[in-house]
Amino acid sequence: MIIEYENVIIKTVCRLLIPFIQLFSIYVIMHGHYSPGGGFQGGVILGASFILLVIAYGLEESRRRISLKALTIYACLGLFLYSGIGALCLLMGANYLDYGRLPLPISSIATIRAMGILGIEIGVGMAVMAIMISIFLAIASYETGGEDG
Amino acid sequence: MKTFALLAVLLTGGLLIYGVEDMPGWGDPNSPPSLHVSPRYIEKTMEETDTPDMVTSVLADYRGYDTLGETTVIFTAGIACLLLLRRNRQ
Amino acid sequence: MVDYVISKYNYWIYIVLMMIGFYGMMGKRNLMKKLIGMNIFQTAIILFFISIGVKKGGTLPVFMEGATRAADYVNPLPHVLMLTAIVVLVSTTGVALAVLLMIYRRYKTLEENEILRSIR
Amino acid sequence: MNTFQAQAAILIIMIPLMSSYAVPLIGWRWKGSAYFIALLAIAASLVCSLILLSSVLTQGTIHYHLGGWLPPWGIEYVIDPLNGFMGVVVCIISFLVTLSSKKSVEKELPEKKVRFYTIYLLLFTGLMGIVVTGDVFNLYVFLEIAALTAYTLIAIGKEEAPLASFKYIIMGTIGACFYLLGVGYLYMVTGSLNIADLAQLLPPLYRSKVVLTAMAFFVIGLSIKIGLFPLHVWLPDAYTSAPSAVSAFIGPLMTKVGCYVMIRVMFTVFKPYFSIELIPVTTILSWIAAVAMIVGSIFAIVQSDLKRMLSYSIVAQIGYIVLGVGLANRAGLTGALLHILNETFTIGCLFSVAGAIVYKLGTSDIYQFSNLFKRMPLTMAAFLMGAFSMVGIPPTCGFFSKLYLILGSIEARQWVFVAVILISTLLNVIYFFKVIEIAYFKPRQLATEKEKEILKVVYANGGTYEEIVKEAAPIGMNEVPLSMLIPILIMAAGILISGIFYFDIIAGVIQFAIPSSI
Repeated sequence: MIIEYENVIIKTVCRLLIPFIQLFSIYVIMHGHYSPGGGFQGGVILGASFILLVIAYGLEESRRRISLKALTIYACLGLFLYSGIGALCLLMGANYLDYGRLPLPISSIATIRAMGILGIEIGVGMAVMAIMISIFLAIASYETGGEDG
Repeated sequence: MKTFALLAVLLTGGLLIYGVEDMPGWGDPNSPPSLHVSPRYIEKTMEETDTPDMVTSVLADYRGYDTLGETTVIFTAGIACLLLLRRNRQ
Repeated sequence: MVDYVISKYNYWIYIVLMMIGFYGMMGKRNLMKKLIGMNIFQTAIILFFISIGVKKGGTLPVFMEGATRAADYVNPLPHVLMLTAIVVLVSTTGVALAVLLMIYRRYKTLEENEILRSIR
Repeated sequence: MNTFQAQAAILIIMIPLMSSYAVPLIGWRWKGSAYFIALLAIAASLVCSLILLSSVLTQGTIHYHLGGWLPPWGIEYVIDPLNGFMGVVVCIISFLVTLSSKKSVEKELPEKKVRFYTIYLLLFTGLMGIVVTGDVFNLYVFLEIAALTAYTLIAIGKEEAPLASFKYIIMGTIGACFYLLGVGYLYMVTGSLNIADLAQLLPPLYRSKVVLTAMAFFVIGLSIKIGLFPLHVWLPDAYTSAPSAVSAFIGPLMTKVGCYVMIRVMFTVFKPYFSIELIPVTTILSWIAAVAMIVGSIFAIVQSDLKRMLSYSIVAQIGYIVLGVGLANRAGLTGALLHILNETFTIGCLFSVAGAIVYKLGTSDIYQFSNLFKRMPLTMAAFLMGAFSMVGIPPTCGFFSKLYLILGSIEARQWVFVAVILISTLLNVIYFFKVIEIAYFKPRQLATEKEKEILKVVYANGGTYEEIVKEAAPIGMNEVPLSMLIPILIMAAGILISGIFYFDIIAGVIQFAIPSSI
């Protein structure tokens, strides 16, 4: 059980750091084309920022702000984004995940592919973020006999 | 139990060491993995996917289906933890 | 002989790591230690894969102007495979931790022989 | 229609996969929908697999390039008759087991339906993904999906389930990691991950120590996954403590799909002459299998729990399949593939019957089964059919698969294996007869808690002995709900039908599924 620890320094530092961590995670997701990074790494960093929030403010407080059901839905939506892009390729008459045929107003097929990659990276990022938080919350709140909120 | 474990470990280790003899040395630029499939990923990544980071282009495009499987694995783990550890409100 | 050992040093490291992990999984009595052994075991495999992708003189696999030959970059494929394997490792660890929590709640211990004694 | 046929190879995975993402979304509002989504998705997959099998048989091997990339660079789905056959078998059994799972899931896991069916669909996806893929690493990914979901589904079972599941996690991870290590070794010497490409690149390297080590790791890893005899320790615990619906699903399918991977690795990735002549993998495997057949059956005899007995019987049946693979001649492999078909139906049927009995009696202890034939005649008829097939009594499929295995042993001049098959059959008779004897001949005892309750009431009201007997007797016929009974009966009928039409199955499908160079 993670309880709220009354310490101004921890809370203030977390409050200051978390926006930057989240900004960095979005940079990692979006910049995956040009540098090491991508959906997984960015998603994990984004998830870690929320986990930091939970550690600093305690489970009770964060339970009010983060709902497990919403997290599951985020994860499903992220995966739907990924598999939906693949299925869209199917509908356009190409093979599954063949991004080249995506209906985008770009002439170069290679660039369309890059856009397809960006789309699935965002989907992966969403899913990984949500799943990481929900694994953490499920394990951390087990002792208190966690109920679905 | 411990002797059995030690025996299994030593057997596995022996098998692994036996296999090392025919392996390419560390960093060998002429080893088969460097010559067979991967050159296309390196040389064509800009031309075919417009993505300078080859790891991303292989991960999300050339072998994008593996990544879908991998995301599914982590989704499985998430739902599994919720299934095992959460009890729904009665 | 020394040359032979040195030229393949990556394999020796991964073999030792793998044997440590394997022994942890098989020989340790504490379930948590088994899980840690499993992590070491899988990490050894990840290390092995990454080490076979290395090329001497190759740089990291991000395209740069002026370097277009395949020999200029390390092999990206093992990195991709190991990203997948890392995710699998994380997921397996997550599920195993969940299962361990259930075991702990039921038997109040993670020592294998104590659990077996309490079952009988 | 034509485009649909071309895309069937991916739809077979995509429909259950995307449905499994949809289950939590829709189940958020309508909890009851989870079961129907799962059922519909598996039914759609079944349709696709039938279309695939028919088009494979008429037009030859199907190649599907994911992402439009050509094989050694991208991932490829290859469907040949062996795949197509396995796909149809997996789909049919999954469909029937899912159909029958509704009531027992509602009873055993009332509050967890949505997440349960999400994981359940993912397990099905994993199994199908293993079957259709043509890429060794992609196979590993789906192997892990199937394994993770199986760990989870086993852990939600009764008392000792988490412990059994943890044991399975450790063993299963060793198996999967050995497989991954084998993939790595092959990748190191060839640079390829595609099965067809590997098959082309490997022959000049057959003398390489790396390839030999890779083969050893493949075989050991997959042996752990299928629960071959000395490595089976996780299997009985795991399958016994799982919820009934889960053991009926995992029991018949998980190990058989593992056997398929073994066949694929030994005869497609490596050329048969490597596995048979260069290193004696098949010979070693067939001897281990022979031991497994005997030991599994002996362990099954001493069990008093039906599910545990069936689990040990799976260990023995795996022995039959691996023996057929290890004989490595046409008759033996025909026997092995026929046995896979027969075994999925039989084990599926028997585990579903066990689930039905647990549903009604609340226990799977064999000694509480007295008079079961009177109380649940149709269920027990299905059980009898399964037992017949397991023993190998003529009209059932089990007879013919054993016949082919014996023919294969004779062809390989291995008389010991003929004797082993016969002895193991005798042992099968013993443990199934024990159940039938108790359920049919043993006079009824006050078995269930419910009956004891009734009796207590009667006794407390000062009832006589006759009244007590009269009150206890009424549970004359007390069948399980139709949604459970019908799939069980279909599976029982499937055992019989596949036995009667065994020759058509062999002539129509299985003979094409055997690698041509054997």
